[in-house]
Amino acid sequence: MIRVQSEDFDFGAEIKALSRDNHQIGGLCSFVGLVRDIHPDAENQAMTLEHYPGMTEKMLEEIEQEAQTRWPLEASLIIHRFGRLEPGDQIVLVATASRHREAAFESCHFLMDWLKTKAPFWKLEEVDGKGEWVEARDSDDKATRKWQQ
Amino acid sequence: MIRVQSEDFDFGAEIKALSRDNHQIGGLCSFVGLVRDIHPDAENQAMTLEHYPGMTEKMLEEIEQEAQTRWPLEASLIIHRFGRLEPGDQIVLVATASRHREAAFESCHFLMDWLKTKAPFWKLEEVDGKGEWVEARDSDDKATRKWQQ
Amino acid sequence: MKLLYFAWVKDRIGLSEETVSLPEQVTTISELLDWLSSRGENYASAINEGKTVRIAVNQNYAPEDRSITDGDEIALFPPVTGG
Amino acid sequence: MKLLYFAWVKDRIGLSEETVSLPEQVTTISELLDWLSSRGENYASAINEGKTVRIAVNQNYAPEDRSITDGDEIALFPPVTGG
Repeated sequence: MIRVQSEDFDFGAEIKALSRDNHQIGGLCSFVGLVRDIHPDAENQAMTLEHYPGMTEKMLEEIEQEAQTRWPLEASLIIHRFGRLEPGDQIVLVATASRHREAAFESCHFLMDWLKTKAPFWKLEEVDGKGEWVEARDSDDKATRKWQQ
Repeated sequence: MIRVQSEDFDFGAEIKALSRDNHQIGGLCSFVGLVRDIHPDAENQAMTLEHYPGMTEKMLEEIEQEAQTRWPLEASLIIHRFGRLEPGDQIVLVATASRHREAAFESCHFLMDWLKTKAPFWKLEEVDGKGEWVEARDSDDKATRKWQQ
Repeated sequence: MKLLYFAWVKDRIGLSEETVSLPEQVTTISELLDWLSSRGENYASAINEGKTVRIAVNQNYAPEDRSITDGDEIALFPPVTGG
Repeated sequence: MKLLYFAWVKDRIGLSEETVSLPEQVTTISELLDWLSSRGENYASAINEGKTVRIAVNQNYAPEDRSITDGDEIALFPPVTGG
């Protein structure tokens, strides 16, 4: 399941709903990305996530589908927020559940790595009123490529 | 932080407490191990976890310390239950938080792999009144060794 | 043809979207980029910046030699930075 | 010396713990295992089962050549299966 939304999400409730009543699940791995306080001296800082409505959902669904093809998953969930966020806010949740722990760990890691380089989101950092687009990192491309070998 | 307990834990609340007020955290990875329904035809099945009080806490602390030495972690948590559990019940929670996602993913995976072969717990499977000790798996030893290379 | 711009591509061009009629000789993404660049300094700076602009055709990533037609939705944007 | 047994080692020996006085010639874990095995079929079957029994001395894993003394807490148990 994928969701793209501006509202916050309840991590604990989402995870509980994901595994509820499925007693085939032996391991559930999850990852939450949070907005970091990278300018502790700034009076105001925020992160605005722009996205491409339509394509975002399409890409997240493709990524999730790819994970389900590669690993035997009992359940999976991607939630990605857009809009204005502040330090400490949740940005993204990825969770995968499988019979065994290796599949859960690997597929969750895979989903985050792929999402980072394929899902059309862009971060605008605002510090004391000045906005700057975050640059893509080479390390993210490398992280994606390791799943293609 | 480590905890060994017979009581259940509230996954969402534990994770929230782990990251609360630390705005240096950019990624939080967590894993929950659950009791699987491996005998769907059985009328009764349960899993009883025996452990070695004292040594368990000592090993979990050593494992957590090792993860903190290897990765720059902002927070970490291991909760492991003992006693009688039923399908769907939570057995173990491992969570790590770091500035960056790679450290969070790797350290969480490491903690689970090491815990599996070092923490003195033993699972007794009970199916319709008959109990059998679960055998250690070679794949768990292999999973631990990959972190020693 | 519907054109969409995101992040700093949008900021430089000064538009988030527009609808254009393609000249007859523009049949691939590569030709579209050249044609757009010729429309003004704002387009040229957005498109030629270090060759990093990414293209999606009908919401799928597409290479520069991909053929396009007037009915397509084309998006231009920087490398993504979500997650 | 305090001896602790867990899981199927405990089931086979029929005890979860006991306190023993070490004979003088028993100074290593390896010698302890031999001595315990000689105490009865229950010990022998628990200890010699495929050589898989693990040993902890004072709550740390220890190899069989490790020296031991009367004040130690020694635990015998199968490979662990938690998590």
